[in-house]
Amino acid sequence: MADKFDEASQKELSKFLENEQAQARVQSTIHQLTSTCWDKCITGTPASSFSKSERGCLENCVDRFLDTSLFLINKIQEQRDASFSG
Amino acid sequence: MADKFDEASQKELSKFLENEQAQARVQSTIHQLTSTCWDKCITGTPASSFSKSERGCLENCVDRFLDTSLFLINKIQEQRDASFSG
Amino acid sequence: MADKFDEASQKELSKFLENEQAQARVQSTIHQLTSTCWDKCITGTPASSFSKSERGCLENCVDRFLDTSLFLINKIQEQRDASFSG
Amino acid sequence: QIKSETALMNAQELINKTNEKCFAKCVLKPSSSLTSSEQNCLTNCLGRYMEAFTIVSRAYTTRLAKEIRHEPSSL
Amino acid sequence: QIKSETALMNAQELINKTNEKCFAKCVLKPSSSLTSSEQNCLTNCLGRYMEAFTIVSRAYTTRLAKEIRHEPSSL
Amino acid sequence: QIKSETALMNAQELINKTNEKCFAKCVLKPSSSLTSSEQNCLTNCLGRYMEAFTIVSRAYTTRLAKEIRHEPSSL
Repeated sequence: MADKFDEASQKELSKFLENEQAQARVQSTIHQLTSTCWDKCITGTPASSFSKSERGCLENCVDRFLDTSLFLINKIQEQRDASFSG
Repeated sequence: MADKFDEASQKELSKFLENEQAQARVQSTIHQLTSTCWDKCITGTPASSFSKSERGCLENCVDRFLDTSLFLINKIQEQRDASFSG
Repeated sequence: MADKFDEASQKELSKFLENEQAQARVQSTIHQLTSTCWDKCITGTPASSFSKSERGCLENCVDRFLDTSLFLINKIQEQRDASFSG
Repeated sequence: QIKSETALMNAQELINKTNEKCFAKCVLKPSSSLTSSEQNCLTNCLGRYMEAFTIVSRAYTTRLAKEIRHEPSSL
Repeated sequence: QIKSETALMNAQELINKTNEKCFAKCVLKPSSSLTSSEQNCLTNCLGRYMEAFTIVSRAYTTRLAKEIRHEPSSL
Repeated sequence: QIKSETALMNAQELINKTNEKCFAKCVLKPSSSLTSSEQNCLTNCLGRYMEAFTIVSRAYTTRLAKEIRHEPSSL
């Protein structure tokens, strides 16, 4: 199929697909985070609105999850650097 | 490989593969539902047969899961229709 | 792409890829087992070292998981054999 | 029309997740039909899961933008 | 022989799931070997998981057939 | 450089799993920043998860070697 396109169209297509893939990755992360944060923050039966503590927990959950990720990666690098120089 | 087949064989093959895919999708849903309903209905240690309440729970679980799916989809459509006409 | 290689290179490549796939399968099983055994054996807050019981549980977990697998497969075969001969 | 495929998969995944989470929370003991209290719970749960998805999306894209501005390769 | 691949994957998946669920239920504290009470539990669990799979398969295909008869596109 | 892709995916998967497990264990109620006790817990958890991965790897490869020696097709 691809050889029916000229070069410009091919480039456009591959850029389009890259964007789509990047978007799909972001969407997939958001679904994952929503699931994780829902399980952590919403422990009771769902009501007609979030309690203050549920909402606060949800709002902080994403940032603390990403903080955890950065914290762990930094620790791993520190330990690797220490073991190379030690 | 495909171009070694004549047209009739190709059609047969693609029909066969479609059937296989449909079957694989159904099988995958059944595995998923068995896992979900097992976790929901079988909370104790497995015995030599199901208790009456375990069996009843399992028998209802699939239909209620699919009812939930239809209920949620209907709600989403109602809300979408209301927001278009409102 | 493949037709740019001569036969020997193709064989080498396919052997390399097979090895990679086997390794990836082993790695994936190890990740899966680590997750399962972590959830089963580490129930408290992580400390600066494992307790004796946590370590023992982890060390036994893999072998008992694989024993379970063999036990279930044997049972299934026994039942199948019994139903063919019965 | 290729575009809509990512959007469609996104909507489908959101419905699947909502289904899974709300069935877990609202239908504790499946009986011979969905009771009215289960249906109330499902209606609330649908609203809350969508809200949670919105809160998480906003938080994640805000953070992503911040990280890209400061350290392009860290996330 | 292509046919058998779907069937084989299905059997494999059923064994994997049984393994996962029954290990979770029956081997609570892995020790130096499978105890006889763990083995009893596993034998029961295998039977029950297979039975659950049969119950769910029947319920799902019955429902699927009903939905297809009434409203082709709803499930 | 093809080789490193499997290794890289392996390292990435290990980090993702550690992240998931340690966030679940150490950040019980996400607040406006990671507290110092959450950070201590995360440091311990990282060490323990890596140790668990090593214990499991060793046990699995030992068993695999044993099974291959005795009955080539059983696992």
